[in-house]
Amino acid sequence: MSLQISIREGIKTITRNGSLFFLSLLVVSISLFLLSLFGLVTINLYYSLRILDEKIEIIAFLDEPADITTLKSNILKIHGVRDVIYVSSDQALKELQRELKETEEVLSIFEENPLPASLRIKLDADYRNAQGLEDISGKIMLLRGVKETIYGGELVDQLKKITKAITAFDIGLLLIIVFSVIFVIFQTIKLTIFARSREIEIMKLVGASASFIAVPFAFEGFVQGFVGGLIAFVLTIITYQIAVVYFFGELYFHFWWFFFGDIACGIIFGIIGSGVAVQRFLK
Amino acid sequence: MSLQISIREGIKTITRNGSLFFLSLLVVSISLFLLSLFGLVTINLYYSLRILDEKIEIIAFLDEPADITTLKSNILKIHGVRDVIYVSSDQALKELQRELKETEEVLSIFEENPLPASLRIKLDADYRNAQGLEDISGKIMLLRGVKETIYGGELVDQLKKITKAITAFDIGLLLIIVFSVIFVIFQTIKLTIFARSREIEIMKLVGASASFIAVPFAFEGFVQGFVGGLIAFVLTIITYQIAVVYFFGELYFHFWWFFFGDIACGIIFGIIGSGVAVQRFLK
Amino acid sequence: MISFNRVTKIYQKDWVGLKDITFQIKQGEFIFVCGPTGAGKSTLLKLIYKDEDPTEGIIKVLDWNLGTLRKNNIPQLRRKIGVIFQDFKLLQDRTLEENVAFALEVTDIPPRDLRKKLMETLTYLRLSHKRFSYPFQLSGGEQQKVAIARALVRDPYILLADEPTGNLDAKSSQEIMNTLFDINYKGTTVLMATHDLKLVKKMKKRMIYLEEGKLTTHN
Amino acid sequence: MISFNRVTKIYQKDWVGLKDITFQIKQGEFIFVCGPTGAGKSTLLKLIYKDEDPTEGIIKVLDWNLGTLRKNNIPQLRRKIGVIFQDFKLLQDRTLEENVAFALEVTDIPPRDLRKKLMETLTYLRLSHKRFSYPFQLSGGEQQKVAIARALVRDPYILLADEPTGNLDAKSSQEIMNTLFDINYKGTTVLMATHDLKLVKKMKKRMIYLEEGKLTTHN
Ligand SMILES: Nc1ncnc2c1ncn2[C@@H]1O[C@H](COP(=O)(O)OP(=O)(O)OP(=O)(O)O)[C@@H](O)[C@H]1O
Ligand SMILES: Nc1ncnc2c1ncn2[C@@H]1O[C@H](COP(=O)(O)OP(=O)(O)OP(=O)(O)O)[C@@H](O)[C@H]1O
Ligand SMILES: [Mg+2]
Ligand SMILES: [Mg+2]
Repeated sequence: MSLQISIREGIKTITRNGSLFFLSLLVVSISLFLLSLFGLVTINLYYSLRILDEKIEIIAFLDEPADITTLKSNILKIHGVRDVIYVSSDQALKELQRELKETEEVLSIFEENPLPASLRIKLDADYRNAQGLEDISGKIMLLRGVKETIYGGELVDQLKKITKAITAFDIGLLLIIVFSVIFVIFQTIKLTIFARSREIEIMKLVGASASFIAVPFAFEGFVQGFVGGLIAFVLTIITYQIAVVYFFGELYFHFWWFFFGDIACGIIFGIIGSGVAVQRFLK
Repeated sequence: MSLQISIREGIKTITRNGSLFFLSLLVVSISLFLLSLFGLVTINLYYSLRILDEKIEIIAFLDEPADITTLKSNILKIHGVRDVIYVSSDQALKELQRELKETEEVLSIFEENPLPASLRIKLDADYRNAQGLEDISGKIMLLRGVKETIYGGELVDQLKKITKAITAFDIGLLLIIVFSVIFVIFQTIKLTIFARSREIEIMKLVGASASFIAVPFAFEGFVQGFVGGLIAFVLTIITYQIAVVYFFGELYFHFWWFFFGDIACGIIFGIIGSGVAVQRFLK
Repeated sequence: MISFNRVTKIYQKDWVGLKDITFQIKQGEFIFVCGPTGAGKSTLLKLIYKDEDPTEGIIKVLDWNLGTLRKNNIPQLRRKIGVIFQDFKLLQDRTLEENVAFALEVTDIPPRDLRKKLMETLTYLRLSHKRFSYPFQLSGGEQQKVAIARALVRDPYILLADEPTGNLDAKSSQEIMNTLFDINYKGTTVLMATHDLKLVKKMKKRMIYLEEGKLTTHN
Repeated sequence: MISFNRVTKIYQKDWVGLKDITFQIKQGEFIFVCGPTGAGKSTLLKLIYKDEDPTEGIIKVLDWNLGTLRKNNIPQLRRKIGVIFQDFKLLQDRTLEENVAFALEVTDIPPRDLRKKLMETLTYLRLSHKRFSYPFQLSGGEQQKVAIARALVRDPYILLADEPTGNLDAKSSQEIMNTLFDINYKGTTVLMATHDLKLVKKMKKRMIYLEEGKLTTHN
């Protein structure tokens, strides 16, 4: 059978059963939208947690006259240290001012800058836990020019635990939603093909081969998935915009990933769904 | 038409189109499950945030010899104060010990209990914000016997903002899921009835009244909703148990609310869904 | 009982189903509706049970003017009419017995009478041995007999038989014809659409002859 | 070309469809399959295009032994056979033209030949004026003609006609019969199931007579 005929047949299959196609198209769209939306939530959760994780650091306050260059390079030699940033006492004050903007006057009461200079020590991911912090902090304390170090300690492990639980739960939910969505899409497509089982029966009797019957349905599944994915994507963007404007101010969103993700999922589910469903009637 | 016939016809409608019924039953179950699951998430989010909100308090450290009874009653007179709890210096130490369990030895280095006695002041919901805290704290500071007060301040407003955003976003998501679920259930039921439109046509020609045709379908919708709700409930419980055991240790869950909620939603969606769908063919 | 007054039925795309048809039928009559393929026989019957509405003209059936009959009352009209559809229109997911019983269930007949009447009809048409078979398990002729049974079981006021013997052998056809005459003798008005002119001539009954939607002979 | 060797078909619940049937049909023959309602005529035809499988016995059609024919090859068998189904089996969501064209599309005929063959057949059976109508917009006889057109359009090796004139008037019936003889004359083997014994006697062709699934006359 030529591709031309299959596509023509596929298009006819859609237009002939317009309302059937439309019904299941909407279900596919909404299902994919839910999936995509939950993907958005998961990604943002993941990013927030990662940012939180990266904020774990050791701050080392310095003695007044300190050889910063040597200190920095010594600290960088410690296993597990990723980066060291010098914050002068002036910078520290400015940062504080920026954070407290509204209460600026409070600071003007100080005659002299009371903040000491400090080093911010970023760690490798493996060391961002209570043990790692303690070890590295201990090593830093031994260096000359370091007055004091502060770090989260126990709290960090607590945070890690919570993070892990939330991530696991989110992935659990995501899995449930993925399965539900695939399931709903498959069942819906099955229903639309079920409604045409009599037609399929007749086609077989007239001598149509399995592929001649299946290809137009697969094409229908393809279009359904494609358009459904597109609709899901548009709905996701709208939701994203609303969420950004009204609630979060900023959210992680990758236009093309979501675009191709939605459409790819739609197409894959659509083709497999109708392929599997039509198979049942071709036996 | 007698109720007996309707029910018998309804049961036959189900058994006759077993696979059709089964397909859409599964879709209904999964959809309701998603809804119910998201309800669970929302309720727990709500409870967590409420607990967080209730933790907002003012702590007033007391001078060594203080007339606690007078102080308490005076504070209680302040507008917006809900409750005042006295924490003696011993209690404070014990609490700290409980919280830091593992690092108990740390405390043993103190020769004397360094913690002062304090009053914990719980506020009415309306005052649990930066302004309220500041006002009330100011009033408390004026009382004799109070050495110092501490409270969240700016941080509380920050927290409030985040809480509001999360709540709003969650409700937004919930709304989307509710609509999606209702939509999917309706469309699926429509599809199953669509597959039987020819039968409905014949029934009309043989002289069946609209209700004679519709009632069995409504009954089918009822059973579908009931069983679907039950399945959704069971799935929710399973998920809840897994979440409790593996992730959270504790979650808010009201057995009967969810039980009746799932089944009620199922029945309502089922009956309305099939009612609306069959109506289309009765015109 | 049934009257057509200048009835015209135009289908989509200006296709003429019936054109300017006028006739009356009295209670208890037996009438053949004849004509070649596509003449409008089925259309005429469909107008009587209000499956189609006329484009023009007035149709009266029993005490109803079909033009003003409210939608809610259509089932009442149809319950008084038994129809043997040309394409049988059996419910595919019901057994033979359930198909026939369905015609009774839509009326408010008490269950006991229902079973009695049902058994009577099935036995009479010799369908009892197949009563638990589904339509797809029946031969063409057997399906046609089920369609006949469903129309007869209600003792209708009017019986519309659209080509009721097309799939039956000579012997069965004769039996069915006898049944129709029998039920007509008991008072039911019968309209039978057929293209078997030989049969019609033999029977010497009143005939409505259609050709391309127009009434040409009417005696 | 077609041979049945001790073929028995038992349906569910021990219902005998066909019992111990043996016969041969040579290429180019014209054969009537007769018998009363429920005798097994349609069953016999269904066995030939492998819609049903025999419970016992061996069926050979063209060069295939149907018992060992692989599932994948069934479409090939069916493309060589034209079937006029007793219940028409038209695709309800396709127009008359599309229904007939479908039978050609499943073969690998080039598009141009397809249109030519299609037009020829529709014109020959006088269906062209209705070619954009859907089955539900056609009269019973017209639908039957579409079923006939679909079977003929492919110039099949074997034509199975199950009651092909049940819904047609005398004139159309005669035309169809002539068409069947015509196509048979051109080399197609034709099996026609009918209960119209008069017709069969007139035609003086070979006949297979079934009664309750058993072959009783076979000349
Ligand atoms: N729903 C419809 N839409 C358009 N045309 C229709 C419709 N129903 C019937 N027709 C056309 O009206 C004409 C009369 O149809 P009708 O079914 O009444 O014929 P008939 O006399 O019953 O023929 P037959 O003997 O073949 O059953 C036919 O040409 C048919 O194609
Ligand atoms: N799928 C089936 N399941 C069970 N019984 C069946 C099935 N198909 C046919 N039968 C039975 O087998 C017998 C023969 O059926 P068949 O359709 O071959 O009869 P026929 O000779 O074509 O009759 P007709 O002239 O009425 O079309 C009938 O009694 C029928 O009820
Ligand atoms: Mg007709
Ligand atoms: Mg048959």
